[in-house]
Amino acid sequence: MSDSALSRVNLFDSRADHASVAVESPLAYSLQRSGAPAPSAASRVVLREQAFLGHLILRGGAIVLDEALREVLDTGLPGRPNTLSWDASGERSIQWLSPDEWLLIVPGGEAFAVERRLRERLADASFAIVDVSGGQTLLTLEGEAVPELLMKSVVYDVDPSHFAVGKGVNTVFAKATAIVRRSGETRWELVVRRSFADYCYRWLLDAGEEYAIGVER
Amino acid sequence: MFQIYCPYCEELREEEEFHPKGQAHIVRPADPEACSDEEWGDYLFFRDNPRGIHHEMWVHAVGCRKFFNVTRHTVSYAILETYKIGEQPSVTAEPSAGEAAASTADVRQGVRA
Amino acid sequence: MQRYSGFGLVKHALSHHEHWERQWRNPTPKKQYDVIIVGGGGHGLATAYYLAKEHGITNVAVVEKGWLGGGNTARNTTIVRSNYLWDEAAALYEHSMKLWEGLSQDINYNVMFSQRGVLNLGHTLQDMRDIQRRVNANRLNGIDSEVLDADGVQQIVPILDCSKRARYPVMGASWQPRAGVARHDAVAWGYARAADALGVDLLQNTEVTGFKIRDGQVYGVHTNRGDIEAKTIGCVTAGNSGVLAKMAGFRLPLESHPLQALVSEPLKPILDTVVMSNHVHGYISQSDKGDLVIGAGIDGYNGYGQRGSFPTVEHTLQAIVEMFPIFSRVRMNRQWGGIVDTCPDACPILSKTPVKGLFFNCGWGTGGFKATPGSGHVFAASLAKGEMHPIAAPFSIDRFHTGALVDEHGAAGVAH
Amino acid sequence: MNQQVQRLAQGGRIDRSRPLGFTFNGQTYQGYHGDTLASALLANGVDIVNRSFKYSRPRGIVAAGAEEPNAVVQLGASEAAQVPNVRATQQALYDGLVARSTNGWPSVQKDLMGLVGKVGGKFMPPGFYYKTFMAPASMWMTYEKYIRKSAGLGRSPAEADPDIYDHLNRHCEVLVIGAGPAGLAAALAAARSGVRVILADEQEEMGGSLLDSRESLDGKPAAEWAAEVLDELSGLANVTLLPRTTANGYHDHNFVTLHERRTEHLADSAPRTAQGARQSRARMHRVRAGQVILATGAHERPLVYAGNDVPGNLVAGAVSTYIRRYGVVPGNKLVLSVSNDYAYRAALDWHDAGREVVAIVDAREAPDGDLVGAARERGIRVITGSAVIEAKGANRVSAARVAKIDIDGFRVAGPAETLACDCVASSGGYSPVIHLASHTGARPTWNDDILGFVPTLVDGVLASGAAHGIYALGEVLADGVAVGSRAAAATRGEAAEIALPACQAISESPACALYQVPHEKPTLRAPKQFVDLQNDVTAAAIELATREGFESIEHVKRYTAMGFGTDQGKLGNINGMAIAARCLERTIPEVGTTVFRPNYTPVTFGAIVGRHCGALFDPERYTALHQWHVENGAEFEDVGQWKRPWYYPRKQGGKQESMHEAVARECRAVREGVGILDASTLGKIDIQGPDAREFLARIYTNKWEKLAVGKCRYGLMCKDDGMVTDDGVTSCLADNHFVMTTTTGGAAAILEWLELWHQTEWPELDVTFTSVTDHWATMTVTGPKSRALLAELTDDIDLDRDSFKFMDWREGTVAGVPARVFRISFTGELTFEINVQAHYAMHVWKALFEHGKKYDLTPYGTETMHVLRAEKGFIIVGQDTDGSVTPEDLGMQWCVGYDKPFSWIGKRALTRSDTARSDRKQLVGLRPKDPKVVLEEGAQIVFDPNHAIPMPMVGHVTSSYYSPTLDSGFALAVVKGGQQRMGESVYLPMADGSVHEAEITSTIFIDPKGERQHV
Repeated sequence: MSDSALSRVNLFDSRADHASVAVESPLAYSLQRSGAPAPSAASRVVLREQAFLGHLILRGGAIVLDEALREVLDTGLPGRPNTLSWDASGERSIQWLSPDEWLLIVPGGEAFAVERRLRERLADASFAIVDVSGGQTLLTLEGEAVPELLMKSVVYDVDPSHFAVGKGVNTVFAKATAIVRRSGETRWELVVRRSFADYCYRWLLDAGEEYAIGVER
Repeated sequence: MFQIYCPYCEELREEEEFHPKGQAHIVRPADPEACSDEEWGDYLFFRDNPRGIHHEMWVHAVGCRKFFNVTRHTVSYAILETYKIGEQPSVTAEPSAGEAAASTADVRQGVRA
Repeated sequence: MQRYSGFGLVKHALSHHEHWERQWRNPTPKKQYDVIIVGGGGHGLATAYYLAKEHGITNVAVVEKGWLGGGNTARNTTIVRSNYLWDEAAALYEHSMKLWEGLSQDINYNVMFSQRGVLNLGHTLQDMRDIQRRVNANRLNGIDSEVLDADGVQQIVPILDCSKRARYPVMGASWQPRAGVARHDAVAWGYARAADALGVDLLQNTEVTGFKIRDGQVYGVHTNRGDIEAKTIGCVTAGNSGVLAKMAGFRLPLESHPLQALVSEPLKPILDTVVMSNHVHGYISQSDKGDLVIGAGIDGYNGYGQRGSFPTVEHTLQAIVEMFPIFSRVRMNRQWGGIVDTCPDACPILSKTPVKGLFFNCGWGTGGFKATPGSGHVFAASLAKGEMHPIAAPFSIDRFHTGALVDEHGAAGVAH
Repeated sequence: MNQQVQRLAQGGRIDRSRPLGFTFNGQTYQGYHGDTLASALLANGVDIVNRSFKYSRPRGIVAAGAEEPNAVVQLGASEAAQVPNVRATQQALYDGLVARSTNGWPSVQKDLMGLVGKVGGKFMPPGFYYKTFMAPASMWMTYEKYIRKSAGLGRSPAEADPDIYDHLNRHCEVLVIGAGPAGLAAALAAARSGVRVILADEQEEMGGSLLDSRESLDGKPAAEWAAEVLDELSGLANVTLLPRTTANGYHDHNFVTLHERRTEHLADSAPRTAQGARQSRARMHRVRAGQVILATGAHERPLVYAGNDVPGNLVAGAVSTYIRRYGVVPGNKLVLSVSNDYAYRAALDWHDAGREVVAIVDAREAPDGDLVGAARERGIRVITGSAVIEAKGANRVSAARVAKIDIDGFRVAGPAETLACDCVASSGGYSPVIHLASHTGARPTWNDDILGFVPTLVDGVLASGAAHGIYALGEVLADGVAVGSRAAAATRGEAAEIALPACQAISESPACALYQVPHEKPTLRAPKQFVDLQNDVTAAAIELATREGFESIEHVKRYTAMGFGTDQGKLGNINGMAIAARCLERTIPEVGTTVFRPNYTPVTFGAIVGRHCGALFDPERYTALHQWHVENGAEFEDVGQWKRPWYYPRKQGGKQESMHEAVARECRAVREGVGILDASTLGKIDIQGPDAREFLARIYTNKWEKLAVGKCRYGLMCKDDGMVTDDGVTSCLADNHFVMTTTTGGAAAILEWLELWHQTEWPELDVTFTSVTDHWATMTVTGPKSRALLAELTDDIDLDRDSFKFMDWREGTVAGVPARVFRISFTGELTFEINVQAHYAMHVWKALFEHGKKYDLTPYGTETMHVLRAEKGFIIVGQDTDGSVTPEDLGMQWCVGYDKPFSWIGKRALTRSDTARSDRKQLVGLRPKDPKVVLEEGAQIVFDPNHAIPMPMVGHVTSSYYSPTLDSGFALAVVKGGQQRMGESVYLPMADGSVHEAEITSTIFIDPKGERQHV
């Protein structure tokens, strides 16, 4: 059963061995071209790229996916639209993107194993899993000026009194798009597409200048 | 600039996240080959264009990527309701000539209808 | 009609301007006319004028629900050009251009048609291919048009940023020297005054509420001021065409959208030509009063509110400042919106309808103002003869069934 | 050397310990911190601040706020920092401010154009330009040049802006616009309820009319109450206070744009922060509010009388503001002409400042309110039933002519008395500031009790205080609290207690309706009575317009230009409507009002643009290999938002190759050796689900049911009108799994297109679509030596031609990286498209070049790609098609599944009568008779080159290049009935008069049997 289900899709581990292959994150060019101001005591925003994580798009019905995730990752789907759930370690997150679409982010190197286990568990259910790890990157923003920096950049209401920890939305970011998530009291995350990453990075540096934005490398 | 309630995200979102997609409930004829040129042209190009209550389709393009329908007043721009594809509006104006014809012929079926 | 001239002006000044006559009468509607024009905008008034002047049909009423020239005539950015791609469109707009060139004298009203030239910029290789295609077509159609490279553009508009710094550097442009701008209100008033002088009744504050149709033939309209009869009726009601069609029992292949425009505060002369860019999406000219007149885009939704969404204005000004960085500190005075009836192929409808005797002239989208004289001229001929004028014929409603569209989209993304 | 002759020794809210130097028209002056430029000019006794636009008449300051029509100046010390058309009444003074009048030559004092205005003014009635300059027709452009020269106010800077601007997207439950008594009370009530409140006010200091009020609250000056409230508000976390911030536009669904002038009170260019960071000169707050409270106050209307534009004529309230707020008395001897009690304040303030009030001229017969009593107590002469009918003076008011008037009969009812004075202040009542409410398109309604329009409000908008026609301070405060509480309750705020401050009620006698003051002479003959000072519109002009048949108020406005200025008629519009109403014998509500549009006051383009300019105007999308392209000297082409390498000119001996040379070299490399293209920008969509195949069959024109796993197929996509909209290769990864490629520019639109059909028409199909464009990097290795090169980098993919065939794909590793490799070809050569996760693209690309050295692996760009594909007759959607081309027009019937069971998207339209014509424009090849000629792309094609203009055109060139392989130019073109005209000649008449001849050929120029890609 599960063998035949697996055979009907092309299950392909596109991750290389990072020890033997030169790897470039989506911000590699930007860091070289635009530089990375070092964080200082004056920095009210600090940016860091969490490169090379595993990003999987899950499609399908909430109930079956929830069950499978609980089994495979020991954490279920977030219960409400535009929210996230994390596993106990906080290293794996699942974000609602649409009624039949979620973004699962796992530590680098885990994506393929997770995909395989989910596929095995889901077998003949109606679902899809797509690895998009190479196509996006996660940036964390920390500091007291993050909400104001985000107000310069996105149309969504990011006032901390409105945007609770655990919320995440896909929205317009300047003239690109980004997923905005709040993972802690003063910690926010952006998921940006690779091809727009340089634009988003330059935008953040420019808009963050007045907050003495620093970039941790 | 509009603020639109996305029936899938279940919250009000800014117009910049959406794209308007024209009149709602335009159904592709089930058997195109049976359509006359005139019927096909009507399906492709002819639209209600009311000054008042209008049902239109939008997509939450930068959001959940779902299509849905909006009942909006085309003069006041007030949004009277939004509803999922496959659902019918609860706020309606008098049916237009085109709508009346379509409903008597009972050709409306499928989720877009 | 009191003739206008510089000499007359002096004479009136000496008598404290106490003897100026009304520019048009305020007549009581008659029961019956030979022709009724529904819509007292530029196109409707021009139609009435040419009916009277060229076809001797003077028993004509123009029925206007508000004030003359109060629709898109009063709300556009006044650009006049004829460098359209397709033969059918080029013929129509060039016909119009020729009429523009003698219009002030013809109607004895200075419409300030200023042939300061129009540049359509190209920013990509495909833009330049499209420009070359259009200019070549224009030339073989007898329309003045040429391709300029970036240096040529810079010579004409020194303040335009033609450097490589730009996100989408200017690669060249099409240039139509005979194109330009005109004073929009004056066009409506001039045609109104000239039509009135020939006997046309201009009925303002008269709203059509329905059509009188018998056996598929129209014979009049219901209005808020009573019924008025005529066996030939031309509807020229941009922004309302769909509503009127519905009254007559049919639908049109068009949607009404908001189109926004804005002006800066008045400035000393700095830009003496019209600059349009499809790619970065903005167009600009400077009025005789000194305002920078800037066109914004169409909003994607249907709307009769004469206003659109603010991001459209933002994107337009981004484009303007991208092209003209020196305007960053100039200030925007006012914005407004018109209602444009857009057809799927970005071309108008000049057509008979399923109702005999009822003609529609609509769907000009964003390109209506420049066509005013030509549209009125060929529509008048069509109404007078009962058959569409050859220039108007390709723009019939039928094309949406046969597939014979005149697709100006490629050439006229922002067709102003 | 303090020359501040009109400055009082004490009083006002200025700081006399902080003097500020500034220059106006080259003269140096001094003012104080807290001044506006206008108050500082008045303090220095500067009467003439500008020349008028049409008649070049001298003009002075008439108002103290946003309604000022005259004091419009050019600001800026350097060229780049120029700001045109700054309203001096709204410009805070700073040290070193440089300003100039916008009109006046050679100077604003001695203006030569003024003579022209004086003599020629008579010949410039409204619309004079419509009636003249018509003969000879050829002269209009010359006339126009001179007309244009005399137009305009300030000038644009000639240099780029040194400053930056930004946006903040804000959300709040309650937005309060205006921080006067109503706004403060409303904000306080809303804020205490706990909801998010934004309070915005356009002035330097919040408090509005409380700042110059004569009244007390709780026994203290009203300004102190304001300070206390502001103190509380600024301490609340849920409140944002935005001073110097104008609500310039109300947009749908309570979206309000606020324009914050962040540094304009400091310098003409934004100073850096203490930390050395740039800060924005202005900021646009894009606010989405639950409830909007308009507490925008009212504008005082001046009276319209002869000579009312001579410097020294002011609105009454401005006189009070200058005295009480800035310690400046704008003259020595005042005549005050009023229709209401409230304006008496000006005389009281003037008198209390120790200057002479010559008389108060009141149009009412028997005014008896408290303020009237206060004036009489001070011994001020009050002349009733009268008005100032004319102000005398050239560059400054020297006298006022006062007479009894008959308002209903619109006539002067008695002899005029001339009162010597240097200032005439007037008040014809108050107009609620309804602009923002009008931005919705809702027409305001006339209220006879307050003689003004009150706003018509849409859902979610409330008005409070003077903006709604409530003027008495105690009532305003109570209204503010009530409205603020209501707004908070509507947004789920908790009810809060607000104790209103004690406020003394003032009795007022009713105002009378007076707009234009009659003159002894009829309006057309009287000295000019100005309605719109900025646009030089007179009462006579309005009368003349109505006489000429312009009866709609919109017509009057447009014919006279009334209200079209940068003040948008804040002072003049109601007066103008009243005059039109009088001329047309209608009432003001019958005449109606024109519609106010955004902006309330003008907004810097830069602020609207924000950060979306320069390097951030539009995103530049890069592939994972972008850095390599930059480092290797690529020229780039913009394709959508992508930057794609266009060609890679080589430098040899300091000389750089031309594009032609580079492209020829790149083409040869591919045809003879091996080239490589970064094709990562192609759209890639992962499609999964049991119905994926069925979906493809419906959306593509061709067949998909038999495409086997491991195989690829080219597909064409149409809209339902039968016109080609996209194309690309889709590969079968597994039974239920495909990956689709789209054109670079079409990627996002096609994904949405697929979702549209799936979500709205065929939800029963079990299939999902996910963009993987950014996940995969695509490297096209092409040319006869491509297999040899690739073989060096992979050991787990069998590259043998018989096992890995053309239109197959395989997976394995390339340079140690997991890869999918596709044998598809857009060049006609043996090709391997290597797809790897984008993180490893650079690694693989560099490895290819390392191993490619011996094959002279040559990177090529889009230009070479175009030449190579055109030689093979492969189309580019959007270049060879334009939305009016069917698959049949392209001669691609081989790619159309006529007998597919489902009537796929586009099929039905192909049989429409016009679409089925046999003489449609069809894609063909063209070979120029002269092989050296490269036809112009976009060249038009004719059959008969000798035909007169207009020439019948039968098609055009869509793609045209020089082929190094053919050593000849060649082209793709669409030609009417072209597929039946093989071998015939067509002609291309060019702009330079030359005519090219070309032969219609097949679209395939090289390797017609397609053998090379199969090797």
